[in-house]
Amino acid sequence: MSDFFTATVLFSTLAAGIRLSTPFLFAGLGEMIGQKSGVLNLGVEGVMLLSAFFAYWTALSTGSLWLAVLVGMLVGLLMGVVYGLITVVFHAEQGISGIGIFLFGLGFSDLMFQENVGTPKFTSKLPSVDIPLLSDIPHVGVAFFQHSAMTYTAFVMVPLVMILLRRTTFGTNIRAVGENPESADSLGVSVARMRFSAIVIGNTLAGVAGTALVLELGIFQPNLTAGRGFIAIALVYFGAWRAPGVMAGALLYGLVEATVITWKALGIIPRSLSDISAMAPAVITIGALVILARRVKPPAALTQPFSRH
Amino acid sequence: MATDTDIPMLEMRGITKRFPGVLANDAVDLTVRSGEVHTLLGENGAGKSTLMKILFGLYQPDEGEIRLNGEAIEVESPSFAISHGIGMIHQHFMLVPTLTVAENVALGTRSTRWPLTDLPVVSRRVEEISEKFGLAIDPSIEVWKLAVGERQRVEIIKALYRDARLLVLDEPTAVLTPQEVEEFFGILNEMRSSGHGLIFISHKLREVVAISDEITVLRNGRVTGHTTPAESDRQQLATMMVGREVSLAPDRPEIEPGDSRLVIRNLVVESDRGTTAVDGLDLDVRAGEIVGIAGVSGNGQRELAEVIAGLRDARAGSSVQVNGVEVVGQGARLSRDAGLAYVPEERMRDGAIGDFTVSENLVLVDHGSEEFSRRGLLRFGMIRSHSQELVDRFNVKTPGLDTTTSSLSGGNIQKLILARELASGPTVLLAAQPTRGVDIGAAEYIHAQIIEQRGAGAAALVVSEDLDELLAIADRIAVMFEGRIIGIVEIEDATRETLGLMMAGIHEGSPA
Amino acid sequence: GDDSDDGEATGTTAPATTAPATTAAAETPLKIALVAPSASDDLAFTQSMVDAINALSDPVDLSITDGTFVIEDAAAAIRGYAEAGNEIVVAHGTQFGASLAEIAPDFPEVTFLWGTSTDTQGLANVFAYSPDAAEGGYVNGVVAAAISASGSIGVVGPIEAGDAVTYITGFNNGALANGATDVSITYTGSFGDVALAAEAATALIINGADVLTGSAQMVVGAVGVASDEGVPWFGTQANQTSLDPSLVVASQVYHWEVILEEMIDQREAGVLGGEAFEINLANGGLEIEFNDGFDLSADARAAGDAAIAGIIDGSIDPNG
Amino acid sequence: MHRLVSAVIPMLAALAAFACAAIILLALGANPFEGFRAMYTGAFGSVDRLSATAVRAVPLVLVGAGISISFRASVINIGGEGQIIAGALLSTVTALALPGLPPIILIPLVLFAGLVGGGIWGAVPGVLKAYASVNEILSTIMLNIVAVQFMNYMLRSPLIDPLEIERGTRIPQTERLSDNAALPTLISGTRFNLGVPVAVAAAVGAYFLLWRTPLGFRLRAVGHSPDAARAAGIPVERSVVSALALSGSLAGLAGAILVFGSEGQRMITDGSSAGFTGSAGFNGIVAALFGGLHPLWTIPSAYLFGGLITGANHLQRVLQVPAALAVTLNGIVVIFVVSSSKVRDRIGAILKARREFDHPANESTSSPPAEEVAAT
Ligand SMILES: Nc1ncnc2c1ncn2[C@@H]1O[C@H](COP(=O)(O)OP(=O)(O)OP(=O)(O)O)[C@@H](O)[C@H]1O
Ligand SMILES: Nc1ncnc2c1ncn2[C@@H]1O[C@H](COP(=O)(O)OP(=O)(O)OP(=O)(O)O)[C@@H](O)[C@H]1O
Ligand SMILES: [Mg+2]
Ligand SMILES: [Mg+2]
Repeated sequence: MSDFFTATVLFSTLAAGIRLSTPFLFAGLGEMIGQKSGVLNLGVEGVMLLSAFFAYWTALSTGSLWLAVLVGMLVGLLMGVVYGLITVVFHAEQGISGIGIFLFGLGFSDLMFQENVGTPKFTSKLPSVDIPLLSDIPHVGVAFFQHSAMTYTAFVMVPLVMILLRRTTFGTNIRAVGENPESADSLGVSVARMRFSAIVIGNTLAGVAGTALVLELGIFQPNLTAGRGFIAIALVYFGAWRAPGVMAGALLYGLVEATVITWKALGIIPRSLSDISAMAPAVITIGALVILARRVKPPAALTQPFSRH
Repeated sequence: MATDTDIPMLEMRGITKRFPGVLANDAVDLTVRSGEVHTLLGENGAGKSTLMKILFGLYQPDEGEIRLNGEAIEVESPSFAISHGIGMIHQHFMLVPTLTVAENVALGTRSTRWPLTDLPVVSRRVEEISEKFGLAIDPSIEVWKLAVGERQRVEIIKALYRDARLLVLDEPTAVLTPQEVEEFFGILNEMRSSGHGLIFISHKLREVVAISDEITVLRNGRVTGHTTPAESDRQQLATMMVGREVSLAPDRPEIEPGDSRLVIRNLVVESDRGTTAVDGLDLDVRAGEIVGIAGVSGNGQRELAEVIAGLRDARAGSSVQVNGVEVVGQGARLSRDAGLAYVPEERMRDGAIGDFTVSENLVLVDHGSEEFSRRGLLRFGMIRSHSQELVDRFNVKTPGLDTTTSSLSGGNIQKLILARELASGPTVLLAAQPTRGVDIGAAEYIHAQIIEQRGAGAAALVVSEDLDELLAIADRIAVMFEGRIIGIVEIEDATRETLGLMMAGIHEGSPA
Repeated sequence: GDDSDDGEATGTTAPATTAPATTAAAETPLKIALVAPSASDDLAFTQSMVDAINALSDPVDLSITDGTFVIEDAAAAIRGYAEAGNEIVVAHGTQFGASLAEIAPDFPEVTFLWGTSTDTQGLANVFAYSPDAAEGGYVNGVVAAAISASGSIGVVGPIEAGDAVTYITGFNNGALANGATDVSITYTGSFGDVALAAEAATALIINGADVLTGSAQMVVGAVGVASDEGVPWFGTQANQTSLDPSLVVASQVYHWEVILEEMIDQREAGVLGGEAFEINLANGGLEIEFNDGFDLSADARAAGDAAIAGIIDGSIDPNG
Repeated sequence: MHRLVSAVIPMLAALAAFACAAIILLALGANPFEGFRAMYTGAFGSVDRLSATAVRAVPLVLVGAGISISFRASVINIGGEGQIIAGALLSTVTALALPGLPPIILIPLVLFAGLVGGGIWGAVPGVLKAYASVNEILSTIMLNIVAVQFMNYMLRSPLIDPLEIERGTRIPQTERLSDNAALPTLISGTRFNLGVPVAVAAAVGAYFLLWRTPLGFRLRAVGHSPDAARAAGIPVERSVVSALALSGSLAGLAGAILVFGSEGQRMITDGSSAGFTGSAGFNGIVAALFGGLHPLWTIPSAYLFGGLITGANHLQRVLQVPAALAVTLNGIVVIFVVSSSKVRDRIGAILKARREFDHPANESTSSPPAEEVAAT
């Protein structure tokens, strides 16, 4: 009986961790693609918020989750175009413009919410898609095979991004412009076009991250993301610019968050330590990196605008 | 050779290019025919690279005209140049270190399996090219793992892969070993006979004489003369370049060496890849002598230099003493405080800070000394006058002391580093490839300076792949092979031939 | 009780212009300004005050600065409104008290209302106000225990401080007093992290909770999970029925207007502050609004009513 | 010509930003012109408003000056939020422990405590980067989270005002801190306090440090090329730690000033970092980058940014538009102005290059570009 109980808690914690990882994974992969091309985007949080709001608003007013997802992606894509114009065409400083996008997203999503929705209301949420047979396996089914389509997609993105970056000419070009834009340029690869595309893809994924978050919850609130966009950026460094690494980071952070919240609910973590334990995901992520002691360098041209004489 | 000899492959007419404070090219004319190796000769900063970058579309000329096979073109970008059969091997490699050889080669070309890459197909063509021109390389290896000579090959393959007919080679041999240069010239001959046009830049007159069909000399951005190897020998070429007599063999007064200042015992060092790079090396360098280290690159010279400079740790039991101070694994500060001056091999990376001004780089090592800082503040007056003195003394060509160092020509950056290192009056001088990429005039000066330090009682260890250089300045030459010194030759007994054999690991009576 | 009417949030007035800071004549509307940390339609703390001011019997001219989570900005707004000639400035956030202590003495003609707080910091022109949130918490707890089959009840809080603690303490006492065996209280560590609140609720439900409550803005995440799992929910600070008309059992609602009227009367009588007010079940400032859409058993409802009566007559101490 | 271009482009960008703002204001049913006037009045309209803006700019100046130091050393410090909190906490503890010291001692002491607290919180990612290869972007973001939770814990538990427990209100704030530690107001009737000159002095100090001292020289050397710096004998690891510690200490000083220059004279949390810092840890990055990572330029840059914040808040109050508009406008202005500044720089640089060629700025020693020709 108590064994059963423990297993239930364990696997449901796993499930919660995977749910919490989903936005990190989308946003982290997106940020990674941008960084691979040499562009740092500190605006992820803002893009996530904008997409989350517009996806939510769409779901609220049309009732269609499909449309909501589409709108969320489009908003991300649009912000990618804006960010691409700012950084690639106008050569703006990437650090500031990212923070500008963050502030704009934070404020504008809040503004739109207050003007158009006001009092929070629920929309329908992303339904759980149970994988036939697998979802029936005791415990394991709950943990791994009863998630929303968004969650599965996030994890499927990992090999897809790997293929994109490693096996396609597009991905090779992205890596080249992030590493040595002069060289890519000298071979006729358009640095601007590559970076622009990487930014658009990256921001679209950030948009999907916001969409996944809001549709998993079924409700929007100002600053719904609560810093997740920034954590996603950190996880790119954790993952050493590799898709599986970013996934490992997202899972680690999500699982620790899930474990802490579950242990609080179970009373394993005393209430007096509630805020101290909330540090755990951050501390453990740093600790894991210390232990891994990886010496991976960022893409050599990261944050460096490129222009010819 | 080629058929259309009356229409040159390339004509550049009246090319002018200005940079802030510098007229890099001043109405330059250049004509290159197919099947010819055309050498551009000139001092550091003469404008050779600039002219070539204009040809390749990396810079736009302020004035002038370019004709390719008789047709006027405007080279607006490198891709335009590539699509018109122009290839360029840059002075500083244009490779993406994190990509494989095949990926580097294929970059920017159409893939047969678009959107996927077609690396097997690329690799096959790379192998074909390798075979045809004798450029052995593994296409699947990542470029950062390659030695310099191999990277050079990748650059050539890149150009050939794109069917370049006119190939610019900007100081391709600067980083090659003598053996590699031989092979490389084989490749060039192959290309020449298949009708390619080749523009070759080098500061090594021996090579220029050996390979060129035509020679154009640039000075201060202008063409100052044309010649051929048949008409001019090395000495004459040197004079044309520099505008004065240059002595190719420096004066080296006899000196009786003193005590050992640099003592290396049982040195064992690992390379970055974890292999044993230096394998039980012993060496003494005495006051008043210059010891040359010869060897094919990759035989542990780099690691040896880095350990002495305090930039790399050695295995336990190793000992390196600078003026009696044990420096292994203690960091660069200690080595320097013990009296070492260090001229690193990769000058752009380790020797100077590109974004710093000339005068900042000149006090990079000593900025904290009493002379240049007092009560926690830098003394700009002292720093400026010191810098001005060095710039004058070492003839560093710069628009000013506040000029950003990266905009100086390669040779002038090297002079700047030497100026800084030699000015401190070191007791032990460690110089790796001190004249790589430096023009004859500057090399002459640098050699004279090193010899002067020797005269002042310094112990000098000069690592170089240029045997001519070592033969000119060293008292003894130690040859490194597979991490050991396989033999030390007194200068009187040293010839290119014996050294060459030793560098290949062959040594009479050598137990190896 | 009043329902939340969304959309009608801000912009109820023309720009504040300078006006004499003396007491208003009877027919000109009373100039009131409100500075609050969250949005005025947050279905929680801030909305309760906006609704209350709009429910006043006298005509009012209300200016609002909401969403000022930066304390220094709020301080600037409070000062700005005082300068702009408002007669009453409501500093609707405990965290603003420290700033108020500096500002209020500079504007002796203006009445400042500060909540939630139980004292006026000795300032003559400050009225303090607070809810005895433990009372409603206690009633909610009693009813929650009555409808819980497992006896296990879950609570989702933000950080263990302020109003949330008061409500949750009362809730805990009420639930335990009415036979609950286990009240699990989880503080997520954040006022804003909706996703964490959702996961906290999930964990509580898996741990056996079959009734949930919670306090602060991020609880909508928990309500969402409760809603999915069919677990009844108890709200506080505002009527949360609209979030799930079938599962919200009851909400403790703040009717500040009860004490606001009193404060305005005092001001008109020349007393500009100096007293602390409390809304509670007895003075009608706190009200438990039951949701008719939830099929609440008569027994449970009776237990709730008994608790209300007990608290009002003093026989029950919700904090005890 | 080039002066004209560099003046026109930012103006166009500002116009575009205003146009965007105007559209949003119109959509909210407000008169844009009144809005802009309100913003101006709110930021710079009177001595009082100018002072309020200066006070608001203080943390931006300090964080910005610190960011200039760390970014110059090539260390990306996104941990300003956490460092502000750490400085504030340590200075608060100091004031709680030694409330009786006279102001002349206590004020410098709490400010110093702020420096130390922020410095420690900055040194941690520095050490992690230098000795454990943990990227500082990751660690500073994570340490912000840790700092917020630590602040919440400290203020709701060990440091909480005992009265809050007694009354049962449990507001997470300290007791009122010693008045001896309060930063004196320098212009009576305004908020202009000692924090403003302290911040300006700190920025000037940061400038001196970077460009006039050997330490700054080393930091910049490491920032441009760690390899060359190392080969020159500069201790790279220690420099990285110094850069982050210095950067953090300036942020920590901002934290102390936020506490002891506040109206409330206590430290209080609303559970988030922004509630205490006003996001200065992020906005300071904008101020610094906008000031070209030059500590002195950070001062006007922070002041303008501070004006944007006070102005937008005033706008909200006067026109009764939602507060979120203020944040939105900040974002829009940052985006437009930053885009334009680079365009201006580039055009400016091109024009300058031409001019400099015509009149070389500083000629020197060696051969001027075009000299005598020695033909062969
Ligand atoms: N991007 C640039 N910006 C400013 N000045 C430059 C730039 N590139 C080259 N120069 C200047 O133009 C002149 C010619 O430089 P260039 O690189 O063409 O010389 P070079 O003949 O190739 O010399 P080296 O033999 O040292 O390679 C030098 O004075 C150099 O400082
Ligand atoms: N010229 C230098 N080049 C490189 N590193 C130096 C130099 N001088 C000092 N250092 C290193 O910097 C660190 C601090 O040096 P030092 O104690 O001289 O600094 P300081 O006296 O506090 O400041 P300042 O150098 O400004 O006088 C030491 O670890 C030292 O190794
Ligand atoms: Mg060159
Ligand atoms: Mg010193």
